[in-house]
Amino acid sequence: MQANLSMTAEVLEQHNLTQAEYDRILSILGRSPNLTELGIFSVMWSEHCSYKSSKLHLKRLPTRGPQVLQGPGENAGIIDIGDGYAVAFKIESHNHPSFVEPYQGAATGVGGILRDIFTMGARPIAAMNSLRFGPLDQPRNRQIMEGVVAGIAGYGNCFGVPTVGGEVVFGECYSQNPLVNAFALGLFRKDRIFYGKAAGIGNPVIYVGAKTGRDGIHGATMASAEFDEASESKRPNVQVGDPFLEKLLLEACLESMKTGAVVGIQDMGAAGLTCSTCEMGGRADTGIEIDLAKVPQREEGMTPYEIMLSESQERMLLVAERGREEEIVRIFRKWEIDAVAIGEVTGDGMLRILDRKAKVAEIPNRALTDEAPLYNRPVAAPTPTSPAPAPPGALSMDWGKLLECFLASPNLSSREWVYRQYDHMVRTNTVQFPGADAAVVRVKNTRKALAMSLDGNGRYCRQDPRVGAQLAVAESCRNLVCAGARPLAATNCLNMGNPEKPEIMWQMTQVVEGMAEACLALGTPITGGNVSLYNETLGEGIDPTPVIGMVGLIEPLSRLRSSWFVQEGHRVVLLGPLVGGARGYSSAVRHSLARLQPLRERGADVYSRWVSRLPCPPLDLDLEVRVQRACREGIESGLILSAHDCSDGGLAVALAEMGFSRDGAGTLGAEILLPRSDEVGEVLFAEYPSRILVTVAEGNLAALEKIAVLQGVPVTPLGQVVPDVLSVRSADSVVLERSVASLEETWRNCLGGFFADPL
Amino acid sequence: MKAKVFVSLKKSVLDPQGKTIHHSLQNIGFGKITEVRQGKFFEIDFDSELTRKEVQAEVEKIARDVLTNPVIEEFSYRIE
Amino acid sequence: MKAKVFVSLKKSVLDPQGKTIHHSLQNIGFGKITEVRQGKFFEIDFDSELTRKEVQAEVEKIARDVLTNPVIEEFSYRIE
Amino acid sequence: MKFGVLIFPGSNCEHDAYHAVRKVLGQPAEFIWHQSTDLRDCQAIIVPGGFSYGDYLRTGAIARFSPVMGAVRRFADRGGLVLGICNGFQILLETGLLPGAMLRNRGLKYVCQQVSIRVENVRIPFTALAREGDVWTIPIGHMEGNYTLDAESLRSLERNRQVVFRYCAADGEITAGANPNGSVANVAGICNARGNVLGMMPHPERASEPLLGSEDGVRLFQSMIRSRS
Ligand SMILES: Nc1ncnc2c1ncn2[C@@H]1O[C@H](COP(=O)(O)OP(=O)(O)O)[C@@H](O)[C@H]1O
Ligand SMILES: [Mg+2]
Repeated sequence: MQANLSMTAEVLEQHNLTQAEYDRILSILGRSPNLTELGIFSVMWSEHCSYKSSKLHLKRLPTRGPQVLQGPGENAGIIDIGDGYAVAFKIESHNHPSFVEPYQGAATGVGGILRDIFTMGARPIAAMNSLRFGPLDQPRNRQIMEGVVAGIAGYGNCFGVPTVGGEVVFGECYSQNPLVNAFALGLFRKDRIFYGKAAGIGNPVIYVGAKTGRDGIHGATMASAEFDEASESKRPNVQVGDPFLEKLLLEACLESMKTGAVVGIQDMGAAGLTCSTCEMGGRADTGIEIDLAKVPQREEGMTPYEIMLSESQERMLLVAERGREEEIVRIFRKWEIDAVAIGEVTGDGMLRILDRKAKVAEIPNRALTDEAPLYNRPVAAPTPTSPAPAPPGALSMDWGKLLECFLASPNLSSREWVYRQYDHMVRTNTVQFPGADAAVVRVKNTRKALAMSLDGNGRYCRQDPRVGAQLAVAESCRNLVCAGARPLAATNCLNMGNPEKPEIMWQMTQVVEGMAEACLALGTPITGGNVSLYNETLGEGIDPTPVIGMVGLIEPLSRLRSSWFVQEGHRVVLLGPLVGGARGYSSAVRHSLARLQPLRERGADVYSRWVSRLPCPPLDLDLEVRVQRACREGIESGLILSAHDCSDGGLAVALAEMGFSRDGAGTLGAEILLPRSDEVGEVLFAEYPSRILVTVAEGNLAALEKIAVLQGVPVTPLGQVVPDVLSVRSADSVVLERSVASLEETWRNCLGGFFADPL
Repeated sequence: MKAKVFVSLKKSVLDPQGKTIHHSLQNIGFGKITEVRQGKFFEIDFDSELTRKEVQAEVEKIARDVLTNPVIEEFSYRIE
Repeated sequence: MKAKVFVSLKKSVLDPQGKTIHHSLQNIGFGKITEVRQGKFFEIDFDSELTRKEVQAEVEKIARDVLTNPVIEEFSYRIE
Repeated sequence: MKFGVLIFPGSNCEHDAYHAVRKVLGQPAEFIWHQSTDLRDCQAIIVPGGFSYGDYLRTGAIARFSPVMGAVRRFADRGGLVLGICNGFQILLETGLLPGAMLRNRGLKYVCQQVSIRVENVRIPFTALAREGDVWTIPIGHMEGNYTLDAESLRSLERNRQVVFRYCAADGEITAGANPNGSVANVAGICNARGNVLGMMPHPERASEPLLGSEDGVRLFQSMIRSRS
């Protein structure tokens, strides 16, 4: 082996390793490592790969249930959807790369999550993404957003997966730290699942896919360090995606899995060859020996260090049954993809790397995976902020004007500018297009459809990370329920700041606790996820932003509901409280509404400014569960004809949205009578959770009320669907009246206005 | 005055487009090619009042700030 | 040997990309530009055994038959 | 009627087209690999959407050299029905089976949405069951659908009634606002002079079941079937 170098503090720092971690390496190896080995340790022990700061906390998440076939620990979680079918799904962050190079960063993020899905044998049938950017009045933020959206589109559209939904949120704290979380879901037969295990001593290890280049060396450690000005110089690390090659890789992998010759398979994501070899060995309790000379290489003169750490995209590692390599190689050749046996599975538990037969690294697999360092980092709660001031008296404002302003906010407006760039229809399964509460794809040849939704709310998590996380889970579930689905399970991405700061660790413990509580209450175990820490630039961190991806089942498909008014004359009913929760929230809402006068300085984002000052609303998980149950029952019994979750912007925004046109159908309005006159502002605009707007035929109102009462859920008939105009009366006066078409225009043109097409 | 700006991926960056085109060219019978890289090319016409020097300053700025992404691309130009 | 092939849209064809870039350049203060057109640019490396003449024949063929769509595009090239 | 659906390595709408003709319309159908020159007695060929060979150079540029397209050209010359959808249309243009070329969309971005198209010619096998002026709701999804052709050729195209579909407003009016990509004369689909080769950017297979939001695409497939029975 190559001479051991003396480890200066500088070398360790370049590798993001502490002295204590280095000492541990010495004791594991019983000698000092060479540079290649140090590099291997450094990526596997990075935050990104080892979860060293978060793992202890993640253990508290509920992960089991009869529907769960695979929980956390594999490339993706898997749930049973009945009739022999299963789905694999997961979410991944690509935040840092998307800041450095928006188009390629986002594109390779999509590529990575798709590989996580098809490496398990599932064909990806839907993708979504959760995006956060700084405010669009800054050109740099527009540039990042434009690149990210184009990158997601460029990759997903070519690959042939429909991008069916997601979320886009704007906030100051994301200016230097945009968040790009990509979700994918794949479908397969339950008895055809593949795992990332290197089982069977003597079995060949086969490298398939793109050639290895010097891309993204140290990407994993980069994603685990705060950004500073010097990051500029790390830029050559950027990876470039090749969606066409990924498509070929998908087809070749699925075809080779059909032969029965594939024993185990794993994508090469962060930390590429290093991660896939030691994880596959670690899971099967075997060793792996590979010869780097056999690895297909794009560039000349690559060192073992570079080959092992390269993050070139569109590659997989596969373990085949001994003697059947040829079958597999033939299939990859048909798709014009490299497939080369580079080593074999051994019985000694070691990761052994050779270079033309000379040993260049030798490390126990488990030291890199299960036995990586774990930290219980110090936690400190922040000092509580002062309580809200006493509420002012009755408010009188131009509520119609306020609604207009809200709908013109980038945080509430139509996302069409974004999803129009995504092919959301390919595979002809998309039965609920983007824009609804949940995305829905049907499962051909069955009576089933899958509903899915991504939700997060950094601004509430900043106020109260525990309740904020609960709210995100609750909203995600509620979105599925509105579509007629039964929520089954969730994945999550924890986007946070620097875990070495005790208050950030406190946020993490709170977020995990809140998520665990909500998932337990709602019966949706967590089957996997991703943690992205160090989302800080120059010491400026993001709001803690857990993103929940929820998947549910609609069966039979006739239960599918949309979130738009169906027909004039239908009754509009609110399930859940009209106003509710603790006093503090309600008075804070009123107080901040009072401060909104005068309404609109030209172009100001009134909604975002308003909401950033609001505290996190309280959530009664028990009530939430009952509201969702009532809605499901109402749909299952055929009473509820459409349902829409009241979330950002409150009741007024939800009512307006239900009337907007879609796919050529015209607008509809509603005539609403508020039963309480003293709290118009809170009723219309506060973001109380646990509320769903539904419509029923006139004659079915009583039956719906009965269901709600039996569930112990407040139910309020608000009015009925009418043509053209949204009007709200309270006592005897009209408090809001607007043409839906004009509200819609404001709402629809907001985002596009920032990216005006010059032609 | 006219400027031609050539933008190409840095040598260290993977060029999937060039690679795929190379592969396709080989498949349809052009076997003597060892590498293909694809870039972009811009022709920019300037107001005739500008001096060569002014055009040059302008072009460099445009190429650096607008036409390339310095993270993965580099440029060269020619003024005619 | 290396060939550089430049493919651009025929003058008679409207260039949506060039137009947009022109427009954005004007918006951000580059007012002295009268036109922008965007094209593609390929660097092709050939086997060192080929003579210049052979390379030239090969390049012309590739450029004409593959790299351009004669309905809308034209090309020029340089061998280095 | 037996349909053949081509598969290029980067095709991604081949299963959708297959599903539409096989499952929705109940016709026999077969996939045909790009390396094959045997069209297996198919009576109609669908060149599906996707990114044939990556399309990094130009959409459809490489597909034109594939063995299967040689066979398709001979098939078309003999009067066989060929339907190119989206990338398939782009391939037919590059192959020379249809005139004109595609530029990047006027807005420079990929566009995926439902559009309205007006049926302009019902005297060809692909639209025989429609009436002239019918408005169909049908999705598009492309980056390069900005059809272009020189003025002289466009005049001859119009004269021969080769413009089969145009983008229109919901009421059938041909307006600039209804044009999603900048296509000349709002062209959404054209056929060859003989009327047996059709290329269109909208996806009829994505409009073939009520669940998907429209069934208008079915009329196109039914017209094809009827024409040969
Ligand atoms: N926030 C989380 N909640 C639950 N499971 C998680 C979370 N973050 C990561 N995991 C699980 O840890 C494992 C390792 O994740 P990761 O390193 O992101 O996988 P990959 O190698 O595919 O990138 C996965 O099984 C993942 O589901
Ligand atoms: Mg993985």
